[in-house]
Amino acid sequence: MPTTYLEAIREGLWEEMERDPNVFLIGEDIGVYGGAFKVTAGFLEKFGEKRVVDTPISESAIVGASIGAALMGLRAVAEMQFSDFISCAFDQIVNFAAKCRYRWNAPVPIVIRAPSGGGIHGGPFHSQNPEMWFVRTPGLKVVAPATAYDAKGLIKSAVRANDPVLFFEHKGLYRRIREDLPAGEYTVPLGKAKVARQGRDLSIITYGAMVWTAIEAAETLAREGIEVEVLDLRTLSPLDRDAVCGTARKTAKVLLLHEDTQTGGLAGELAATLTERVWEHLDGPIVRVTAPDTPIPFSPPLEEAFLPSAQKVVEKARWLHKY
Amino acid sequence: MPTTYLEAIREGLWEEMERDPNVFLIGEDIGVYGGAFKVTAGFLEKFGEKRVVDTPISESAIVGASIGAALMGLRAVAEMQFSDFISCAFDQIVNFAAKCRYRWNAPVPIVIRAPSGGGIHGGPFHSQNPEMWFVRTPGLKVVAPATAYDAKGLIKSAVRANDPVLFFEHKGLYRRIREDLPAGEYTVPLGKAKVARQGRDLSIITYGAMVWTAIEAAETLAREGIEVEVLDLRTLSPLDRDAVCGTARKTAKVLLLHEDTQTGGLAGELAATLTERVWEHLDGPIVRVTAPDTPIPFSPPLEEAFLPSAQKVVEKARWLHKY
Amino acid sequence: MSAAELTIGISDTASSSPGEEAELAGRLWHYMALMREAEDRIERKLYRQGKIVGGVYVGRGQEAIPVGTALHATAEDVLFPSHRDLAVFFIRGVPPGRVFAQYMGREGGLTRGRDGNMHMGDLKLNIVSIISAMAASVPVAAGAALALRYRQSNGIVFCYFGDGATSRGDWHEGLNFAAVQKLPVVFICNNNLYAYSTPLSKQMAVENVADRGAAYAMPAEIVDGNDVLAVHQAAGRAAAFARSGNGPYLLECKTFRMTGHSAHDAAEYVPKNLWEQWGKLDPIARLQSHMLERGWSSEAELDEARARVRREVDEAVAWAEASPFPDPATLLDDVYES
Amino acid sequence: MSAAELTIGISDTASSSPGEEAELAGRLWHYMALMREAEDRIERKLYRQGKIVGGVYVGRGQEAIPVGTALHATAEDVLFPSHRDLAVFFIRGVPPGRVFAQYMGREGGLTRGRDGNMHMGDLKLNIVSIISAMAASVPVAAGAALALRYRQSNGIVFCYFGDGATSRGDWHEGLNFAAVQKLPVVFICNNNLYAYSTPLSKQMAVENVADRGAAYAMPAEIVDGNDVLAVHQAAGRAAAFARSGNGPYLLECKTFRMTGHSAHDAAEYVPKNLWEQWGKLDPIARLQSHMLERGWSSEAELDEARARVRREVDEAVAWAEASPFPDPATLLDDVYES
Ligand SMILES: Cc1ncc(C[n+]2csc(CCOP(=O)(O)OP(=O)(O)O)c2C)c(N)n1
Ligand SMILES: Cc1ncc(C[n+]2csc(CCOP(=O)(O)OP(=O)(O)O)c2C)c(N)n1
Ligand SMILES: [Mg+2]
Ligand SMILES: [Mg+2]
Repeated sequence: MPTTYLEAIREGLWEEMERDPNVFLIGEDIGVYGGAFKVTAGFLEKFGEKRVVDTPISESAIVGASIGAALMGLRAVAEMQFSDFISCAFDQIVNFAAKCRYRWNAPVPIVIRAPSGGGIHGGPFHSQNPEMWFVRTPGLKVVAPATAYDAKGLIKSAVRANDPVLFFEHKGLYRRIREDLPAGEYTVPLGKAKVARQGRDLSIITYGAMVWTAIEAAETLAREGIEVEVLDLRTLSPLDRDAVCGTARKTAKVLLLHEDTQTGGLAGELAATLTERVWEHLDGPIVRVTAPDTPIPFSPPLEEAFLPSAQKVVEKARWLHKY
Repeated sequence: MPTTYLEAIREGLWEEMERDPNVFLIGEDIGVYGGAFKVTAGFLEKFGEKRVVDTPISESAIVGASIGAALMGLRAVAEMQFSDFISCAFDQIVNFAAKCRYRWNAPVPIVIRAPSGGGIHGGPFHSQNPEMWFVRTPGLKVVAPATAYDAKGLIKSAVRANDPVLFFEHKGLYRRIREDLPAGEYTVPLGKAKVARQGRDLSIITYGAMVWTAIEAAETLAREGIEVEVLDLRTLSPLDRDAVCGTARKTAKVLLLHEDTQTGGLAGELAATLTERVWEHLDGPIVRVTAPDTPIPFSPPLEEAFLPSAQKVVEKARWLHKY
Repeated sequence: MSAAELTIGISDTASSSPGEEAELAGRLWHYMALMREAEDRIERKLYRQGKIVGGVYVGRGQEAIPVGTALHATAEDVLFPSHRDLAVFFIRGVPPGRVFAQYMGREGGLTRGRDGNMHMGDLKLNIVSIISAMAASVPVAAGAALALRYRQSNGIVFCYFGDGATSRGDWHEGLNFAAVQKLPVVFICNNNLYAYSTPLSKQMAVENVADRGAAYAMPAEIVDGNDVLAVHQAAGRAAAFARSGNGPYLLECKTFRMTGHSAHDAAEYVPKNLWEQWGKLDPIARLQSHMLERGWSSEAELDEARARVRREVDEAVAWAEASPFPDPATLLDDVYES
Repeated sequence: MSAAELTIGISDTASSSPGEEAELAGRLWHYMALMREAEDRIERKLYRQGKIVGGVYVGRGQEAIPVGTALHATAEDVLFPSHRDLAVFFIRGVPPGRVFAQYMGREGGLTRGRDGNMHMGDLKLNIVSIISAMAASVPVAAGAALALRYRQSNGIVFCYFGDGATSRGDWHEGLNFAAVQKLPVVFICNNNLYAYSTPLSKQMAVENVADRGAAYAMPAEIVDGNDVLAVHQAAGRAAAFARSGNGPYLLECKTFRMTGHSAHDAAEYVPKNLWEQWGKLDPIARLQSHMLERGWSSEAELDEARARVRREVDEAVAWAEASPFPDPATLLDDVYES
């Protein structure tokens, strides 16, 4: 029975809690209820109240307490019920957690899990992609898995990391994708991108749910003879710039894709990296397919117009290929 | 007697409060004390407690109350004592203020003034450049003046704007720069960049205190026969993409400069805009001079190494010019 | 005050005339019944039919709170309903059709499809839309009150939230600021014993939200939130206090959420006996008994009133279903002033 | 408790033997005197000489609070000193030279020049560095206490903050969480009547920070913060309470900031009579009188002790001045684990 993306995260957390008694979970409704998305269902029964801490509605306290516990040698895995509420814990994350090691050599091994992303008609407060607030903050690591395999391997690495890690789970993928996972224990290293599809004509660099959109677009384009390489970044900070430059050198044409809104999105950082490092290798402009600069709307026709689609990617890729 | 950058903001606020009885100030220590930097010194005496509201230490309440007052027809100008504390009000800004108009057609005319930037040995919590958290959030406007003239003209436009405006005052400029201001009333429109120095060989696109660094570098380079154009963005959101593309088309070589750290900084957005729009006009890679990806350190030798300098700009510009 | 301590009876109304009492009871009944019918339709029919977009949060069993309080609001007053206070919209004059359209993601909803469910407001009616983050509207409500005083309006603010919201930093900052500034706000807590799945004991160390008033030197009153007449009277005191310039007032209404947190939550974490106990305290049933007892209404009249409410809801649903989905061409509008 | 209500006398020590009393008084005196001398040197000499980098915040007049409390801390206990609690560092064993080096931006400072002034900590000594945002360390302290209990340590947490910090959301969330979880934390408030320039009356509607304990069902005690023996006794009670697993305890120490908010603040907003009143209540002078009265020390012994403290500080300053500035080549180190 193949494992869903959600199950993969669950399994990863379960294994890490079995492996290391210092790992504990903290968040709202994660115990008896098993979490809003049921990622932690069954953990309370197995690991007890000590290791599965239900909290009041206080994101800042959740992250603050995670930091305090981490400073004292534990490893906290905090859940934001939706990534949209992470802004309520913002100061703790960007000022306390992010700067401890640099300032006074105090490691803060915490993981903040946050279901993010749109496509579920959640509206402006249950669909955001907040990754760039954290990618731009030195001291934080940011992870955004696209597959069940990576979700499991990356959550395990995140738990073991000695730095604060923001772990964005795309809630649209939770139950939509599944795959067979290897039997034994494995991890996926932070900071390493992966070529999700090989190609020679054009690169799509992306992450999270958009990896699937890119693959869908690539399949359409393959029927037209355009062989697209899809690079799945997996970790957004630290960014695997070598892999980014590698695929660009290979295909010479780059389309940047993300579900996040455009201005200040990761595509900008990638474009700057590419023009700085592989300018001579590029055979056409770097182009972007992203959400437009609006809050994410609720109603299906608006949300559909808002989200990047395989169709939009195909059109832009065709244009770039011809360029 | 020329007017300082700080005095210019003061004057702008004073004039707007005289002009419009619905404008009021809110923040910590802004009344009797006149604000940590004394921007609002004398306002309490002139305008009274009703229009100059001293608050408890509660940034979220300051911004929240500003929003509430704005919804009821006032125009709040909130002061963050240092821009570093803006993260304590983050949810109110990015979720409440930014999304009201889009969601339910409710305008939120507030200005959040925030002294930002380094160079004063303030350390990691009194020197940050938080602009990109807001530039990437649709619904917010972000302003970062470089000159006394613009500081006055832009604060006045910000007060009159019917959208939430983040107004980043570079505290290193407060008393460092001064100029003669026109006698009469004037404003500077939001969303319009300005060519701070004309040149034909290479463009430096920047904002805030770095405009002065760019000009210093340009003067050095002029002595070598390299004529640099300096574009001062003034408003970071909405971005004046026409002006950005205009200078790039003119010089064909672009150096992006900001005091903010590199990854996820505005330079990325500018690079993506340029490669998308004026790719054919570029005669060399787009390069960046920025702070490195660390918290901003306290001790003078570290801070000096951290901040972009005219010297670093000159070196990179020479390289690009030769390219 | 636990469910066991609440009586099934209902408070006597204040010293108004019998005719006024009956008339008031009729209005209270109407809005509670309308809220119940509208939410039942949403949660138990339209949601199951797949006609609702996104999540559904209802105030089943808690209707006495928005109704008993908001009927005190004057046109100048500003209201910040929580996700369990649908009746506030009806009392302010929002046509039910627009609420259904909101839940269906239609152009006719208060947010024109940009947001869903209870995330809606209407500035012309002085209803401010909450955002999703619990308690975020508390400092905003304080700011609205500041503006009312600034403009020398007689208006006050009604700020609604649940027990769980009181754990958040924004709640504290907002109450503290309102208290320091002596702002005209009535803070209205629906204490329904749960925040999502989290029982009170894991949210706070105190027994009552009202115990938190002491931190702000704020008068705090506890009322049986399932007794609409009691709520109405307490809210009257609270509003009068705030309106007289004495500063804010905290009103805790003890109640129970007679449903899951949202339509997809079976609420298995709630002990069975709580459903039973609180089921007997249904605020609509209690008011009805009282009305019959006092002779303010007959069974036949109530039946007719119920039929009227159903018809109103039928028509509203039809209106909403006829409302188009928003045009994707409008996607980029209104991020900023144009 | 206003300054007028405080007496110039000092509390009797608890039922320990006269020898123990004298010894304790000597230690209390030493750390208060060392803090005073070190801060005087920083604020009134090195700062004016331009040798200090960045801002200066001192606890002049408030020394009894860190000293009276932190002397109860065992090695397992974890301390979160605020920017007015320098003595905590000395009591934990941080060499004064490292503190001066910190203020001078030198390699020898606890943050190796990465941060300044009181933003420092040392994990080996169980001192956690505050960040600048007031009250941000409050939920972090709760988390540390959670970890201590998790690890079945006997340690407790001492979490320090000022009156102004109690207005912040993080303060509320931290206290609430600690109370719900019954965590072993002593929350220690130095209520010095001002937050920067803002007097208490503009920060809170209550008279005492202790009044806020009621919101968390937390025992809250008020103590004369300028009476080091009283602080020491109250802190003993508080620590014992927390250590016995009863949950957190809120200790409010009434005091006054006998200086500007920071070295560049002349504090003209403070009414003159406050300086006078509180000047008479200097905690060091009060302890000295008591020590002389009881015969625990003579003037000559005190003079000698003062000279020792001055020498210690002289040497520490010299050590700090000899400490190099950090090497710019290290700029990029330690953002992440390497
Ligand atoms: C800051 C924040 N965190 C988490 C949530 C998710 N959430 C939505 S409602 C809710 C429970 C609210 O409880 P309460 O305030 O008691 O209101 P009730 O739903 O019981 O009326 C939670 C946790 C949220 N909306 N905001
Ligand atoms: C969140 C936040 N806002 C503003 C400041 C600026 N600031 C530094 S200390 C201070 C006053 C603190 O008052 P209090 O908590 O009473 O401590 P005290 O300085 O009186 O000991 C302020 C406003 C800050 N550090 N953090
Ligand atoms: Mg509740
Ligand atoms: Mg204080």
